Amino acid sequence: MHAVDGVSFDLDEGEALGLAGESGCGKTTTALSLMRLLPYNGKIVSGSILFRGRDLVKVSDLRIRKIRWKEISIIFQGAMNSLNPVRNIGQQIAEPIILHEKVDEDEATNRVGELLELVGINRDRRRDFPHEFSGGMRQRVMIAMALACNPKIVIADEPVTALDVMIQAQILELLERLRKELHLSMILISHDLSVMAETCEKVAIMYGGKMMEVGKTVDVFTDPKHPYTQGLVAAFPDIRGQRTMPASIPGDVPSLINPPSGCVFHPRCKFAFDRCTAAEPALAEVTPGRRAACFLYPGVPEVTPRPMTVEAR
Amino acid sequence: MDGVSFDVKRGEVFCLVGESGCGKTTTGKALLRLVDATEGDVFFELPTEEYRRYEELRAGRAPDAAARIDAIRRKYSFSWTEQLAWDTRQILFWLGAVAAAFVLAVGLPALAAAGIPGALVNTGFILGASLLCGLLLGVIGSLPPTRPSARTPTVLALLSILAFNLFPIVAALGWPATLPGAPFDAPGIWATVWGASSFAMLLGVIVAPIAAGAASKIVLARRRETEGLLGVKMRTLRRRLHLIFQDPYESLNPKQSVFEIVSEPLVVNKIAHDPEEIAALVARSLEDAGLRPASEFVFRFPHELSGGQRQRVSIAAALALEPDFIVADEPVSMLDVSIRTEILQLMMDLREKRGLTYLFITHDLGLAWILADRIAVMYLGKIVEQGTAEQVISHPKHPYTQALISVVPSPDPRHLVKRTILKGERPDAVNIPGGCRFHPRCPVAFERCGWSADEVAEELRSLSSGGRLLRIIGIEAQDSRTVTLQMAPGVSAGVAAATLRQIVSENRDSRLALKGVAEIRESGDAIQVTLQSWAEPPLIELGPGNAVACHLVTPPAEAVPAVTA
Amino acid sequence: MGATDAVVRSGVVSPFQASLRVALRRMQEVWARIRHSRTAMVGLAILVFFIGMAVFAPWVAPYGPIDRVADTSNCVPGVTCPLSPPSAQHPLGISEEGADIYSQVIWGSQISLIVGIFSAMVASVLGTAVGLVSGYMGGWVDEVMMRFNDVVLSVPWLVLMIVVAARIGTIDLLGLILVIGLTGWSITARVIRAQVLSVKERLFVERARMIGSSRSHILMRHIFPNAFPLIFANTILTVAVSILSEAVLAFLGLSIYNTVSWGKVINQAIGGGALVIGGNVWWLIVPGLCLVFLVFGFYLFGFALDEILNPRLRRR
Amino acid sequence: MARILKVMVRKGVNAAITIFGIICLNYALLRLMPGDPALSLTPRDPKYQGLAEYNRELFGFDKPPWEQFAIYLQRTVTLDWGVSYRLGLPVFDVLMRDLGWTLVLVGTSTVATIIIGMVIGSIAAQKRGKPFDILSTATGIFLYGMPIFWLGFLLLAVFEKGSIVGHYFTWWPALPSQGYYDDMLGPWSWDGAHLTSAAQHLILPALTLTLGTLAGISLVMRSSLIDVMTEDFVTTAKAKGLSDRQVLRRHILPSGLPPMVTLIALDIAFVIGGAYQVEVVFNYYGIGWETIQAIDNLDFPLLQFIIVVGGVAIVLANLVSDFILLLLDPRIKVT
Repeated sequence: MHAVDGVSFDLDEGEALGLAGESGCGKTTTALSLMRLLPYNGKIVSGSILFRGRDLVKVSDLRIRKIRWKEISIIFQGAMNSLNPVRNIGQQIAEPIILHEKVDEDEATNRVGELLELVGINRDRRRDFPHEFSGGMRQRVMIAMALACNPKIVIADEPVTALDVMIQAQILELLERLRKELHLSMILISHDLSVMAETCEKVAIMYGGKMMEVGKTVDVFTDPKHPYTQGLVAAFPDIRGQRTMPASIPGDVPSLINPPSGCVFHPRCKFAFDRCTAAEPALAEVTPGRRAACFLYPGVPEVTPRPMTVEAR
Repeated sequence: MDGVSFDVKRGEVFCLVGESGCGKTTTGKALLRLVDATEGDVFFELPTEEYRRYEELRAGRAPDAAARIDAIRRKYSFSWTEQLAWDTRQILFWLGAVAAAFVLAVGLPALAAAGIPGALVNTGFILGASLLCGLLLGVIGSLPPTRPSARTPTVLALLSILAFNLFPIVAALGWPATLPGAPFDAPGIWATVWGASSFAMLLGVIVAPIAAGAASKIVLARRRETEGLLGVKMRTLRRRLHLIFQDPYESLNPKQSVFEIVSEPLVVNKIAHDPEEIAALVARSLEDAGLRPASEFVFRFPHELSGGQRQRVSIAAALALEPDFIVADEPVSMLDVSIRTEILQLMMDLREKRGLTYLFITHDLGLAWILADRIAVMYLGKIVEQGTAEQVISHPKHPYTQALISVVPSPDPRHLVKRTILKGERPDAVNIPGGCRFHPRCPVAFERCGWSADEVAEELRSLSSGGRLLRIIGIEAQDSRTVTLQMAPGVSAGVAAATLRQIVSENRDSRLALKGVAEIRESGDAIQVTLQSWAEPPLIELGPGNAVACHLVTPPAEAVPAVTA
Repeated sequence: MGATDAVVRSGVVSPFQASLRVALRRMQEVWARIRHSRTAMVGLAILVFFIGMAVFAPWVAPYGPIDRVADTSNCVPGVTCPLSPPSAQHPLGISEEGADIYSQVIWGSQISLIVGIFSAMVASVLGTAVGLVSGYMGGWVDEVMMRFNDVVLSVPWLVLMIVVAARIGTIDLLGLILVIGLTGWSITARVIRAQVLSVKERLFVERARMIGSSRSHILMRHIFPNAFPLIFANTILTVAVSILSEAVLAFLGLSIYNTVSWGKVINQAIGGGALVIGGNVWWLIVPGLCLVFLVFGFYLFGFALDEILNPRLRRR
Repeated sequence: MARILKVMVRKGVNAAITIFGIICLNYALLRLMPGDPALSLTPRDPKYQGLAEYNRELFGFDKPPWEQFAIYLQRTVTLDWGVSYRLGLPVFDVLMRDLGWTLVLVGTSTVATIIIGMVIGSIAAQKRGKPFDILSTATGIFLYGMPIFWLGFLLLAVFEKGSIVGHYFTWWPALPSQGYYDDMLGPWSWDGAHLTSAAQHLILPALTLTLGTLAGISLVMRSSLIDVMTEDFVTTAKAKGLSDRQVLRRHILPSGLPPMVTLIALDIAFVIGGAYQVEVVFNYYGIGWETIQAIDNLDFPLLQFIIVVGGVAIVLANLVSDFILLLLDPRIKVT
């Protein structure tokens, strides 16, 4: 079973990329494979992840361990489960610092204090355990931890899901501020398109483990090319707009075990035609700076079995 | 949660909006009696004049108000259960009985054994006395003041058993000599008393709650017959009110087929008995919920359905009883965006088709905006603003509503709005701020919002640690309305008070808590800071159905009759 | 995806038919998973072998369980004359009392299985009832039941069983089943209670309450079905434990008069000098191996079933 | 801290209730069965006449049940447990003497079991699905299903002095298997010869008990660690760049071990059951061996308190484990 297939995007320094899609479309799998963290029953079959000219798929285990957190760190969804319940947060934040930078305890403690203050938590709380924090605070702890080694890239996997609207806004604002201040590159993964509209320069839309459309946020949202993106954009109610029921995409998200033939989206696509069931469209440039995988646009080639490539500069 | 009061009119969509933990779901569940409301009423189909009477009775001080309110509640309220009250006199009486029984159980047999020789005092006598006393103790230990279902009586009874039994053990150990003239030796008597009475006590603990429960049931049943709807109420209620849960994955029993899930409400409420009738109703509900053809879905299990289909099953189960009123607790928040609208559309269609009324509970203002006829915004268990969707979303009055609306992200990146991000997190429900409960996070809070001495002292301390109040060494909240500041030695209180006044007036706009300061005056070598008085803002009616609870909003002036000379 | 082709065409089906169909489909699914689990199949094969041995014992065993195949009338006490090593006619030799050990081992499977299965059923029914009620009722009922359960769990039953049996004098099959069953329910009760507590908190139970279901309806239709897989797997594991208990009791001298069980054969083997140099080692080893393999079979099947029916490890 | 204290008090009270329950149950099962307790609890041998009278007096066998119960309770609390028929010694002294040796046996094998079981379990969990895991799990289940007494006899057959194997191979090690230590050394004293001999005599029984109870620990350890391994914070730890061993040591073990404490305590009951069998097989004169002798001789004064002592031991083990758990786990969860 191929959870993710034909995913390809690139990320510039200091840029924020949004990876959007509905449940089960392979967002988290993509994020985990970027750091080679797939669980024991998953593996990267083929493809390349280029990070500063080095292919992360091919480097040794030791090497990738050095890169993890030092260069690329990750904020998981559900901070309660991502923090170890039996160790205090200070220990957990200090852990990567001590590991990667070989500093002593005092120095690490000091750094932990700075990091906690950076995300708006009193530094005296470093001896507290995760269950003593509220959901929003825990997510802040996660962010502090992610920044512990001054990474180049931060992957934020649904960082605000399951948080209240107001806390969501706080966390997103914090991430945005830190990204600007620390000049981070960020991959923001979310099912909520409206979250990306405000934070990301670039978005990639995924569906059924495939990439549907990639482009600048403003372009994608105002002039979506792929029918799926069109449907998705139309499905969000706008509180500042008209009181009309948003549109929906009929049908259900495809199963990954038994995906539809051809284009994964064709069973739900209102423009689908013969070619869509027979062949799978590849991600190709449809207008300058915009790539989409849809046969509606002339010149979109059929897919040849092709690996996942991710490039980060 | 308290002070929530709203009425939902037939055929409308009423939205309850707020952050998690603000009491939305609790409200919804209280409606359906899934949790017990501690106080207050949920009325169903209450005639308007009865409601008016109820309001009057609550406001007024009529001597028989309580009884008359109870009469209304008995008829229309279903959040209210009748309790058999035990008055203080009875409790005192029972407590006295406990003491008497204790003396009887322990003292009498022993005394008898020691003093009276002969045929009267035999094992049977002692055994009987102990059993009786023990039973009494057990019964008493488990009776009200606490209700028979509560846990306390068990603990009480066990404790009394323990206390009661320790004594004979100690006595038997420390006093092994045989009593003179008694037919038994001491350990024998103690053992008899001990064993028999603890057994009886256990029996009492078990018997008493059952008996009390049965008694209250009988009393209730009699009242039900004479006074109205109470008995049949819940059953009709179940038929007419239904809840759709948020999580379509967890709310369906994985071991039940769709048929069982949808037919269950019919079966348990004994609405349909005939298998064919049940099957027809199930098929109809499924088709109404958009699962067509029904025969394809009836034998599937939840795990064979997609999230959207599961939510449809949930809706079908609600429809099977043909309810009038549906409480929908975040029905789409667990669903993917692309299928969300379908479910919403279905719910709206059903409203047309079956004349349903919805109470829609959500944290998503965007959804409330497109669905609701009327919206109520809740904060920490209280409604802060209420009105039509237009009124609340397009012209919010309460600062909390304004902030909430401002942070709803827009799917259009060209619309960039100024967001008001509130500081901090919602306080604990156990620790609700005084005055307006929103004031600690409110960006526009002012003097009368309810600043407490602790908050002001905290703010002064942070000024002091920022080096602004150099000569002050101690800041103490005196009581709820005064803060006392201690001077460093050799500093004149007058000068310090003047500086403080200046600093406070300079920082009022950046540190809102300082707005709570009413007066600063020196008393001896300390400074007393007195605070503004405050009150909790009431829900002020601005227009029909539109109400806000905020001190900044003033009620519309009474139409002043034109005075003609 | 399950087989949706099994769906009926007409719209009207009685609830009884519906639940029957549903139960059948569930069983088919479970059987399919069992067939794909190697552990479960190995366990099942072992079980089938021993159950076959027990059922066909009258035909397979050359002699009866306590038949004397050698003459013991001329034996001098202390000089064990019928004792004989394995031979072609008696593959495992002859015991001190003149019985054919090979036949005894085959007959022994009957007692082990009967005692194991029936006492596990006693323990399971009792444990399930206690676990369900105490988990679902909560409050003081739970408190009292759990304290009692603690007592039962802590008493050294092995000793108590022997003492009780010694006081009664002899023990029959029913007595043995009851003694083992009545002492083995407490762990089951604990396990079921924990499961009930977690099922009770699930949303569908709340939904059922909201619909207006009675407590007994919720217990029987929602909580029991969801706890059943665990109960079933647990029963099978309890069978293994019960078989072991029977063997230990028999070894310590508590066994049913006039029959043989593996534990009893081992007991006789020790008394008959199986461990002495030149003694009949097979007398000790074969019944022991039978025990080990039977219990192994139950454990394998039980653990595999547990993993199939309670997919805790497969959730992610 | 107040909360921990509250939980501890609650657990303590529960343990007290349980012990009281055990004492009651013991009384009920032994005395309330049909037949005269005085007669059936006393051997009808004239040579025990004096002792029987003494014990009858002591426990008030001629009195009504309620009185007997009170007397029994009183004697239990004051540790005045009567006199053993078989040995003619006070029951309490006999039990204390035997308890020491049983504790040596159970203690040694429990420590060994916990250490070895945890190591095997954690290796198997880490190598989930690999040959080591499959092999150790299968062996574990196999050993788990083995009657301990039979295992003991097998080891006896292999290692005993003059054993069957030793009979054919002269180089084969022969381990002593009867008693606490070599009787030739005379009564116990704390010298090298005694200690060495005692250690040698301990090897086979402890080995049997360890093998018999090892699988319980290692299987539970394995599944408990696998449960932890699927938690998100383990992924976080890996994402931090920790090596597998560091992840195991710093994250998986700290959160996987607390639940083990409870399970190990529950296992104590099983170990004690095993100890009875082992002591009988190896003639290791501890409580288990004494029990069987007492049963053979209908030595009821001894038996009834063996049951109480065993039950109390299990309750105390559980209580201690609860306390350890409270101290280990920062999430104080009361269930």
